[in-house]
Amino acid sequence: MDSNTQRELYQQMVTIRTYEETILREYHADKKPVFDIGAGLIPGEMHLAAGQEPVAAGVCAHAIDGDSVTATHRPHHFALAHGVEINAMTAEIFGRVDGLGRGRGGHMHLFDPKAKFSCSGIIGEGLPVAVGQALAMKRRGTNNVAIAVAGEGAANQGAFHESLNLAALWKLPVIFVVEDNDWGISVPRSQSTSVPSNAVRAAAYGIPGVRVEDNAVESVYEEAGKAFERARNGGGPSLLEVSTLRLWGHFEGDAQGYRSDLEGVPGRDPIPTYEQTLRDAGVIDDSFVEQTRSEAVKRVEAAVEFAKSSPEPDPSTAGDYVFA
Amino acid sequence: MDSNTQRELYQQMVTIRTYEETILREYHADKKPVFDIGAGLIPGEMHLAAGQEPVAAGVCAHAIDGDSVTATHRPHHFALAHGVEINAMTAEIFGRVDGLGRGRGGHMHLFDPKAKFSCSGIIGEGLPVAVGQALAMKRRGTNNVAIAVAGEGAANQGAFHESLNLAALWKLPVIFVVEDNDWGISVPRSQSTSVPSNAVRAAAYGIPGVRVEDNAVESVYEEAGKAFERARNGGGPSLLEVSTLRLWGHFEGDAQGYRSDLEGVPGRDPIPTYEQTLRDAGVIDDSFVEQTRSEAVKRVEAAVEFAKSSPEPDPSTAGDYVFA
Amino acid sequence: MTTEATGTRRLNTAKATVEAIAREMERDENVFVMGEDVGPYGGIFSSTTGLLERFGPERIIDTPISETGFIGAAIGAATEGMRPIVELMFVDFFGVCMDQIYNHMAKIHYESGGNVKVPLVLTTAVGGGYSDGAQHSQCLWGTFAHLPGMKVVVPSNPADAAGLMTAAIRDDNPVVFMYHKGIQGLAWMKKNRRSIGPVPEGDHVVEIGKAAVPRSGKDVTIVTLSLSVHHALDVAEELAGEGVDVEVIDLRSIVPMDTQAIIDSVTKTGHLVIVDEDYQSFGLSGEIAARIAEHDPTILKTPVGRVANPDLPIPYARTLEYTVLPTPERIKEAVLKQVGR
Amino acid sequence: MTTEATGTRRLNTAKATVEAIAREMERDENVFVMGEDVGPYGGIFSSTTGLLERFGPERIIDTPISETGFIGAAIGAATEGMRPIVELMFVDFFGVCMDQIYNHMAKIHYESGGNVKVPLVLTTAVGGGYSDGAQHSQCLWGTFAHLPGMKVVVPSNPADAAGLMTAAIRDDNPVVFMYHKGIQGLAWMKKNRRSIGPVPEGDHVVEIGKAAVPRSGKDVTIVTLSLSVHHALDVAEELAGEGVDVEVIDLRSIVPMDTQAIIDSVTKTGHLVIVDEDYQSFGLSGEIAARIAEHDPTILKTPVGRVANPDLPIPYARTLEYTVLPTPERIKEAVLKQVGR
Ligand SMILES: Cc1ncc(C[n+]2csc(CCOP(=O)(O)OP(=O)(O)O)c2C)c(N)n1
Ligand SMILES: Cc1ncc(C[n+]2csc(CCOP(=O)(O)OP(=O)(O)O)c2C)c(N)n1
Ligand SMILES: [Mg+2]
Ligand SMILES: [Mg+2]
Repeated sequence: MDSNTQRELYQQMVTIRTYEETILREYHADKKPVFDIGAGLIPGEMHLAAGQEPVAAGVCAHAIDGDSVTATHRPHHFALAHGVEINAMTAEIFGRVDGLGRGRGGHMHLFDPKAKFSCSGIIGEGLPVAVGQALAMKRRGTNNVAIAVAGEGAANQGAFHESLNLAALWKLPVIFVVEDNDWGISVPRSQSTSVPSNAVRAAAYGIPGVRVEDNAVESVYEEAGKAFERARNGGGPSLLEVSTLRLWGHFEGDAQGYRSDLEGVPGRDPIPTYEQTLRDAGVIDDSFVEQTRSEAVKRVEAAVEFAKSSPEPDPSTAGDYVFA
Repeated sequence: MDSNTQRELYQQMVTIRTYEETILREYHADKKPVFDIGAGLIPGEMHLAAGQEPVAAGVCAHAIDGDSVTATHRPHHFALAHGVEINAMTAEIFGRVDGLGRGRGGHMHLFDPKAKFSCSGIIGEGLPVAVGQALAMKRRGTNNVAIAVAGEGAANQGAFHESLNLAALWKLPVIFVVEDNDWGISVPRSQSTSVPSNAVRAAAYGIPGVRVEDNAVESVYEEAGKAFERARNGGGPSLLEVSTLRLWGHFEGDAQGYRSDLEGVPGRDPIPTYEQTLRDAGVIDDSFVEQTRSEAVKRVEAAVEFAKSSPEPDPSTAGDYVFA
Repeated sequence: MTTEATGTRRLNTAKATVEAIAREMERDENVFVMGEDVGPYGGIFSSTTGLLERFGPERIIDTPISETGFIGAAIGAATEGMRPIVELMFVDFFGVCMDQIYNHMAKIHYESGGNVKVPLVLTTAVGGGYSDGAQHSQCLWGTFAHLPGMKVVVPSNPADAAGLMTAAIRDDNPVVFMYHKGIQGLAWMKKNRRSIGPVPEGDHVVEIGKAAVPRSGKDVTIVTLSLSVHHALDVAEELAGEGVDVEVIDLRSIVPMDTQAIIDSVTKTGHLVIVDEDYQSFGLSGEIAARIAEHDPTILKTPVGRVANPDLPIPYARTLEYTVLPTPERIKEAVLKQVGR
Repeated sequence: MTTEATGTRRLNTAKATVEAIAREMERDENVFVMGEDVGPYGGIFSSTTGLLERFGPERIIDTPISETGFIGAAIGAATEGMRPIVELMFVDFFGVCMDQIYNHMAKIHYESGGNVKVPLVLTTAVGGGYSDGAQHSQCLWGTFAHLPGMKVVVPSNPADAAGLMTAAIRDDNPVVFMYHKGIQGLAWMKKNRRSIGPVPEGDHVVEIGKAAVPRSGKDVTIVTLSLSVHHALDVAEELAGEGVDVEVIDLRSIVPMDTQAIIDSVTKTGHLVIVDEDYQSFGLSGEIAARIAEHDPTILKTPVGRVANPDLPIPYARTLEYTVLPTPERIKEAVLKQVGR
């Protein structure tokens, strides 16, 4: 892999991590000493994607203009990797008028039509929407691709089955990405999924299925690349599962008492590992790392500033945008 | 296979066919000269199973007391093969007070708790119910089995996926039977299903999957036998697809203008074929065939008589049985 | 606004609807049709007859039995600028795909702060009366109308079906188009005589949200929709001979609902009977009564009459089913009760 | 009938409900619990805390995210004589599994002519107020109540939650048990002060279908349920100081609904305000108004007041969400309007 791409993948992951750490800080800032989910500048549920950066970075690195991403309740990493406008995204998370949804959506409902990004809080139900986007792309003769993201828990929803069958049947340019972080809230994969790898489920639709075992951004990049090439060339959908890591709780406030593997989690963080690899290979050095981090911080803090300075929506406008 | 079993399988198929032919006659009897779906002694939709007898006969031959069947909108063959009381079943189809559901259910909603038979008019949605029955059977330490029937069209519903995953995960005694008659109303399998055999879909759940290609009752019997043995011995669920034949329209009144294979259909009728095989093997002869047919006719006509002589439900009782 | 073209022909509701779809498909290549048996079969209730032959399998797409999958796909295509017409064969099947309908189709526009549009028509067949049992005979418009973000139209005759379909396709919002099997004019089902009627030639749009008053009267108001409009009109004709002058309001659209038309009529007559083939409680009939009670309960000279399904699953046997349906007999009785007979 | 045991302790709603479940699980080995995160997590809203430790994984079953699959499985187990309690984590997710709920759970008994019973409790969390957005904040009880064949209970306090849960488990019918997150008494969510309250010791059953009157008054009737009961009581206390005597009816159960209690109260006060956190149109508030209009509209001295979600998806931003919620401010305004202030 060329070192430019490596550096970009690294930068993307650092940006995402910086974003999630910053949202973490802002989310909890005014929920002390007693945690109240509805209080503070960022209220509501908060699902952060720290540890899952390799998936978003590795997949979205292949996206071109006009490709779409349909993400889940845990959407920030894919949003950033897919080029969603960071200020408007952050303002939406803060519930402000300059947000992507003018404060109506919130963190699970980010819609950026320019970047072609959307997400949904209902498990598995983003996938059919991606199939339809791909249908439109194909009908219009573009070589665009729809990226559909799901957790490993979502792979047991009916919508998963229906979407893969439809995309395979109609040979649509969809890449189904399963983020296997081992957990669906508190339920481990072994208690939800009858097979050890969702890649085998691709056989049920006659499409290629691959599982990346190491949560390494370069492995994801490589396997995703094949899927993109296939999709752009009329070869139809692919299923790509990545064994990844939920570094933090399911949502903020989750004490993770149920989690048996908790002790080993920090040591599995994919970013230090990748950083070390690139350092060892001489692709990056101290100053690059420093600059990457400080640029990320600058960008993210600016977005937070933007969000905080945007007004809260006027209550009298609550009824706007129900109908077009 | 011992000849007693062969004769029983044959008898079962003849009974079913006789039943379907008789319902066909009664259904259309008073819908002439102009077909009106809501008119006559048997109103409403009517999905008959002629041609699919090998599936019901071959599977249910293994059932013991306490095994359950959850069937589809096309339920008569499985109902009869599973020992549903024929008089009450027929009275239900005629909408009479002595029917299984006191006239409330109709042909798609036959419930016989004694025989442990139920069905549903919603595609794929009978499967989860069968999973729950198996859960109860297992919990209670019986060696009973739940038989869950679906058409090949139903195998593309989300409920199919969720049910197979649950049954596999919990190692439940369920046999999933897919009746592949090539059609979901007017949509051919090739336009609904991304793989040529649903048996391959078993791999998505780590369970055994088999496809019987010849619509032959003995092949079904044999493959079903393995699945029953596995289920009774704690081996968990199996998926059994049978390539079968929709001898008539999807429902009565269906002109089948869409059906490309129509000409070849009568020649593929599985009953004459099996009859010939058994004659050739000396297992049955003219008199056995004659007797089988006349007994079937007697039994079915008696059921129709019973149904016709049962009163129509009193309108003032419409509100009964909403709540227990 | 409601445009009325000049010439008319007599068509049945199915043909009138298909004609409207075809006209819009000619106008706009983004319009396409997707659903079960919409291709060679032409729709189980003739809702797409002939379209495949005219527009080909790229635009008239038969789907697997995967309602969540293909309705979701229609939503995705709509967000990409297509204008899908997607069919849920019977409304009774909504439970396998309702999440796409009410959490996605109906909410994306709002959640996106108006930045994403979902121009989509969800067509679905409703209604009973031919012994199709508890899972194939429901109306359920109350269920759809309760959930915000989608328009809900329910035509009662060929001209309105065509005009509302045209309006629905051109609307930038999701519109649920519910057609009663009993007014399609199918050869194989008992037909209401008004399932064939005059349909304007050319561009014909019925504004979504405007009720019609197919019969004016001064004594009692019947508010109703879909097939029941015809029962109401039959009863009104009959009662005219008995000296009771009935006004019939055909809602045509329930989201938005023409509340003013109802209030105006009841203010005039002082008597309200609501006829609704859906379940009685927590639905349309309740909402109509509530809008009067909210406006001014004193315009009611007698208690409101409701003729609806009495909150039970629809039974199969004909004797039972016709007890729960809003039959002309039940409607007549309710109207007579209003005038003290 | 409602039995009142003697001793009481103060518990929050979650603990009171769990205690009732545990007591029934001790009594009847057919009772078991199934759902997402009901095991080690103890329910996202503490609806099953401690049950796994007590009853083990055979009876407290964590499921995959397959609501159609496991709710259907609960139905199948119920038809086999088990008595499952099955949890749909948020009511907002009903769309992925509604077919099992309303076409199967609710109809099997009727379709079987009474020969098959489905004794099942479907528990589900409802309500907003903490910025969980359009897909995680709904109440939707109107949607469930519209569809016949299932009872629907909606407790507002710990004692009723325990008593209704016990009644639901013992009921031979499917019962939907809807608990508001805001009354569970969760440590991590803004609590209503009445989310902790006295709960009778021992066998405590609240009859399904009987409303409570937590506050009598002669001037204005508020009919409400769930969390809004507490807002209504707060407003009533405040208005007592201003000379308006408010009666509060806590429905507790909406199928069946205690229509008589509503009529009796409104007959006395002449003024009705309905407070409903669900969407306004085509739901509970409409049904209540209709039952008055059907009984005798002249008992209303002023038009009915409705304080409900104004038919829009629930917005995320706090300023917007608290505009659509039935807040004490909105309730107070509606009550004052009834008495001409
Ligand atoms: C249909 C549906 N069921 C349940 C939930 C509640 N829920 C939210 S996230 C989640 C776990 C999802 O697990 P997974 O798909 O593995 O994604 P992850 O959270 O691990 O990223 C659940 C059960 C939901 N949002 N939608
Ligand atoms: C959820 C749902 N969608 C659609 C239908 C309408 N429908 C009834 S039978 C049928 C075809 C079923 O095909 P298959 O499963 O192959 O069974 P077959 O009729 O061939 O026995 C369809 C689409 C339904 N009953 N339920
Ligand atoms: Mg996960
Ligand atoms: Mg078939």
